[in-house]
Amino acid sequence: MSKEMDVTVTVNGEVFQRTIEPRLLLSDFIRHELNLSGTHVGCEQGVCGACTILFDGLPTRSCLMFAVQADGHEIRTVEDLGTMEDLHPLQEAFQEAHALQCGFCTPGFLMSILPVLEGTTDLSEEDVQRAMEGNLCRCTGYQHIEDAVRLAAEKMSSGSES
Amino acid sequence: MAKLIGKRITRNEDPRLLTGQALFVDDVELPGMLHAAFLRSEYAHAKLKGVDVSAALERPGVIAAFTAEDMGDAWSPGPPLVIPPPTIEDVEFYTRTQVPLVKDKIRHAGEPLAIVIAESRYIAEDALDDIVVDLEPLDVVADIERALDPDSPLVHDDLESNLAAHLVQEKGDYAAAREQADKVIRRRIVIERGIAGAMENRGIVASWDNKQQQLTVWDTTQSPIPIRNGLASMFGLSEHQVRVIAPFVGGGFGPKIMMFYPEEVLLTWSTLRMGKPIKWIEDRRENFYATTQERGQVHDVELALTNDGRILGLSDDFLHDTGAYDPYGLTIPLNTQCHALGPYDIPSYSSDLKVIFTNMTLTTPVRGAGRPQGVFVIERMLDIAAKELGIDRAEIRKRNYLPKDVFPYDNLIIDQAFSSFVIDSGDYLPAMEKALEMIEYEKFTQEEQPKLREEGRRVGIGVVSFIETTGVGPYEGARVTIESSGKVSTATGVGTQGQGHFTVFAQIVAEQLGVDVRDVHLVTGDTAQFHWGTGTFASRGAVVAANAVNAAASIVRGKVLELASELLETPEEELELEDGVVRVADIPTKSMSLGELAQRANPLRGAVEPGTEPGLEATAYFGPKYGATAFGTHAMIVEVDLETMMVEIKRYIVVEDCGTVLNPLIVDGQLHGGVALGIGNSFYEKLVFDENGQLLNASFADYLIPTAAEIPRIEIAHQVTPSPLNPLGSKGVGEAGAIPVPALFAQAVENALGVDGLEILESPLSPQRLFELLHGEETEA
Amino acid sequence: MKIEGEHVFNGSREDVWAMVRDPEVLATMLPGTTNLNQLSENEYEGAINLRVGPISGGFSGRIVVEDEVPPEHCKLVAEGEGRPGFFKGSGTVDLIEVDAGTLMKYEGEIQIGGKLASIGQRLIDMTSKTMIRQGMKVLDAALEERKANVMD
Amino acid sequence: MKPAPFEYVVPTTMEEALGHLAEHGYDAKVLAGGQSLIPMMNFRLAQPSLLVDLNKLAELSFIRSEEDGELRIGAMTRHHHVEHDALVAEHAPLIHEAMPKIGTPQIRSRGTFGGSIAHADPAAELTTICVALDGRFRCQSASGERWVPASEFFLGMFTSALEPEEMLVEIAIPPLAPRTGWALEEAARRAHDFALVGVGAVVTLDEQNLCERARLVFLSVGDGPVEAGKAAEMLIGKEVSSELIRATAEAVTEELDPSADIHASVEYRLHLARVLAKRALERAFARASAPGTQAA
Repeated sequence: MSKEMDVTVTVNGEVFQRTIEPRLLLSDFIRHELNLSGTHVGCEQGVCGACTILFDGLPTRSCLMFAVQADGHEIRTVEDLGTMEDLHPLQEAFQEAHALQCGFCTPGFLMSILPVLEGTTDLSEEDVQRAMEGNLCRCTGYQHIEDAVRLAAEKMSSGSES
Repeated sequence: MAKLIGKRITRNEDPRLLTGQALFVDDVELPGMLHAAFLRSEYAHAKLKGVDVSAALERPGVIAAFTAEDMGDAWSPGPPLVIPPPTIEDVEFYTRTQVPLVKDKIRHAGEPLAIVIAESRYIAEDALDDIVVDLEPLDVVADIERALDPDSPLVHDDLESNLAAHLVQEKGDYAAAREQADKVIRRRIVIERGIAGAMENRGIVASWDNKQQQLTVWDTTQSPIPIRNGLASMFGLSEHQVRVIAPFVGGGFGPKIMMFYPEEVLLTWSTLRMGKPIKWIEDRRENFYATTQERGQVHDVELALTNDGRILGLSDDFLHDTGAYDPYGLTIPLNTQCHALGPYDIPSYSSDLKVIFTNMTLTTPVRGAGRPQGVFVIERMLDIAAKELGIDRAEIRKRNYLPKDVFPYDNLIIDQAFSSFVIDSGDYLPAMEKALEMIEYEKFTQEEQPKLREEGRRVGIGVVSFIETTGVGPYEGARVTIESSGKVSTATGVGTQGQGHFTVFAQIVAEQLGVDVRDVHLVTGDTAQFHWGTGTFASRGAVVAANAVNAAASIVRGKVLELASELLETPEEELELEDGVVRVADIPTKSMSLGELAQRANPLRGAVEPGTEPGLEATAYFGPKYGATAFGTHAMIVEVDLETMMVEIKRYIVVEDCGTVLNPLIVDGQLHGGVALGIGNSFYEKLVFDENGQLLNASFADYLIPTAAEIPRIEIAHQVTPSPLNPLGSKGVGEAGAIPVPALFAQAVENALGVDGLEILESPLSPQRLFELLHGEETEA
Repeated sequence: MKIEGEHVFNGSREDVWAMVRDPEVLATMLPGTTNLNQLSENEYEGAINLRVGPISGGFSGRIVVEDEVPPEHCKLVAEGEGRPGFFKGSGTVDLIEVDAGTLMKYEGEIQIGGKLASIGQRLIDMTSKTMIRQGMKVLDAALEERKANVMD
Repeated sequence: MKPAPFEYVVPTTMEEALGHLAEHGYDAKVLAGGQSLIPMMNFRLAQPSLLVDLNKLAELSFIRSEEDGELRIGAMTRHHHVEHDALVAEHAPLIHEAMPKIGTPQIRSRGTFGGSIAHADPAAELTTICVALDGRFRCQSASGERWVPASEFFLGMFTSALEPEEMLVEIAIPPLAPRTGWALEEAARRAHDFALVGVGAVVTLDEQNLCERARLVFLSVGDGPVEAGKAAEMLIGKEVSSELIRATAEAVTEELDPSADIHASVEYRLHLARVLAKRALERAFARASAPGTQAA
């Protein structure tokens, strides 16, 4: 076993300190060290997108980073969005458009789409596709997810105007 | 009654899933939990001479490592078949079931040879590299067409051949039909293997609590109650000592129902032996060779017709690849046999099925479960017949549909449930007409296609019909309870993998009891909550379990009305249930809430009178006489880039008839997902095995699950022909989307290519295959 | 996987043959080869730590030289296994005298199994191309050295 | 699928980083974006004993242009930044056009420009484009530095001219000549899969509208970027016509040496190479002859 290292990471606004092996994947760190199990793991080779988080604001595969690399950085996970009682507009849109079935891939989709919508809510058809291109879903056939992205764009643009 | 059934109601389960608060198996964390990893064979066929785990045990952090030898008497093949073979006469069936750890002979790549249990998964995987395996590779059975050759190696040495089963089904006199026919068309059709590809891999946490003498197993199974029953009997425990929980499961699609996966046995055996909770989470590479797969058939088909395109008979002799073992009996190929008949009036049928053992991963149902193959066979043959007889593709189908007045229609062969394959209801012609109208078939074929072709663009259209047997028995049950808060809890045993049970079942209960859908709380997949049932498969949740829920809710409704009538001193007919209260229809102020009634039904003082039960609760079961058969027509327009061989789907139409639609939002979602998987099966997803039984694309980088960019918008229309077999009139829809797509895609692409003599008789296609079909076979990849 | 190709050596057929049949040269042809032992006149066993970019893995295996017709033809049969997978294959090598020196024609087939085969398909063929090209470079250099030594 | 153990260092100065490489050579592996390396480590196909993480070397992340218009990109500049950088769009429009084709947005968030080049994957777009654009790479070691032209950098599958103790630190892309057109054409199974075949074309017209310069560089048809120089030569000094483009495209296969894999046979790849070469040349020449095509 290699030498353990200290890391300090800000996750969803909270500072966490842990001592870990360098080989610990960021996805495992988030799920099993920080118990933020909303981030899911589907392939551990960077294809399926279920483990997508925001790393310094950009959607990133947490299975393709080591947790030690997060030292001093900021992470946002699905737990940073709304609560069950008070969903984020993007989550609301997912529910209203029936954009999830088993829900396993969903946190990855949310965290991939969120920064796009936070950048602009004026999305072309191509932008909608682009926002989803790094995520696999086996249940929905994607159509309702596309609908949800458009619906969320509407919600978030009217929300920002008010 | 407030009408909730049939409404587009958003889902109860979504807030938990959307906020990361839903429990999946890998989210289970227990104090002192250990982690397992499996050493799996890389060879597909080998004599196993020894497995030495001693070095692994030396590694710091490794707690245990076990081989088949270590299991002693607990090692046995089996246990019993998931689905036994049919009990009819003249079926040959050789039962060979999977083993927990290989003892003497490896029969497919991915079979587990040893389990390592360590403080972390990382260390457990390190230790796999320490294990020394002594084996002698054997020649491999990887081609079902050569597996029955006399000189083929044997998957099971104690059998005379690699034949796992043989069954001939006949209806009418095919030989006579062939004699009479104006036209007999004969083709060979090949359908390759694919995976289910649920986003969540399998996973198990097993925990034996010695003080409570209680075993708890969290399992990604689609079938928790049979797993509970099986584990209890296997390990000599009372069923009450075993609790199996299938929490939120990240997609099932078939392979998550198996009795048993080796890992389910091993994790349980290990926790019983060690007294520590143990977690195993399958990784994606394991999922590619240790989780079951499907499709994999070769058909020699003959269709006998009159000159005006009427089918006189169908003959289909086919081979079905079951992989190294056959625990799932004949479910898949029986579905294929039935669905090859389609919605058509086929007076004579002969089907000779041979199931073949190979040195490849087991096949068990994957969304569609043999049906896509049957549909591919009949639909492709009809396309060829149409071409050869000069009849329009849609027209030849219309000429052969069973008329709407023949139902129930007995096809005179057995189905997957071993009962006669009877179609309960159907009305096929309007579904076809609707699909043609939506896709503008006339306009496309008469105007657009010729015009685009002149411009050099290869566009094509396809239209196929299909049936889908759904909602098979034996039964499911449900318990509905009004709690003293006025909220309603509902428990079933089926397990859920995204089908929206939390919402659809709640709609049924809410409609019966006049409560808000959000106030119905469903518990599913926990054997501590409901004791009886089979599982979620064969598109049966919305049929079998839903009707059980409906039956239980209806009894509770009766109880509510009876008690309220007494307390409100009003006849039952004058009462209505709405907004969580029972009130007198004419005097809305005279009412009682359901919560109050629930409390009154379960008094702390006062005895339960003889013949009565406390509480507002009922348990009911539903078992259909036979399965309900859904149907529909799909249509598609594609464009093929003749230079690159890439195919774009321009339009996709679904006309679906699944009887009563319980929740259109959810049904549409099921159809979208099914079609997407079907598109994968048609053009992107193919498991490539080499002649040594090695899977050559065991990762998401090489096995191509479609992304949003590959899936078109899907336009859906519903037609409703209720099933007479259940009070809700529902039919299943979980697999419908996937079933007709490969046949449809092949037809549309063939039409787009428009090359004389070029027939597509295989699935899936690929750009490479299209290139070969157009430029000659010698260029095979 | 099929392997097929040719290479022209700047040297006589006898020199090329002697070089190809020299275990020490063979060992340098595949960097990472360790413990190459000659078991009999025509049989070798050894271990190799293959390295292709970030990918590395230890294999141990055997090579048997068959149908030897010095200095023009031989057949090589090889098999081995390691953590990344296992391989089995055979191929022929022909040396033909040409104006520029000696033409080596090689063709063979290798079957690869295990992890490398199941997740690294994309890499295998192209990697073999790179390895063969690098190997030929090594042989070219070895041949030059051999010629220089002979002249000394 | 968990990586094997390794030692990990995260230098904060170049000197420190190069010191690690000098000391450990082959046993050390540089960790840039990790988007190719970490999957291989998760599969345990790669098991480096030491990872030298470059992600804290801020000086390796930059995009700037020299006075002569040459574009300079730091090796640790993330794809995401290159994709959205105005300077890149202006000075190296071919790179700008290629960026969205590299992996997925999540991969581009983390993957780096230099990492992609140093990895030398024959299916990568950037390696091919750098050859087509006559790029140069600055390679640094503890003992010094050197510039290697892109055309000499790629030696095979995952194999480059970088020595074990060397590190790629900077990429230079020369400015485009006036009347230069470019195109990248790919055929891939799914939108963002590795291309079955791809080709980058860069062409320049002279004042008489004759082709002055033409580069055609392919990906996925050999064990590195493959240039069809002889075919491109057919265009030089000629007036470009669709017949000439077709003839050139037909000729490219002479210079290619593709492999077969489960997705495409050799024949299909050669066929695609011809098709894509034609499309790329058509687009590139259309751009070169469009009024106002003046490279910066």
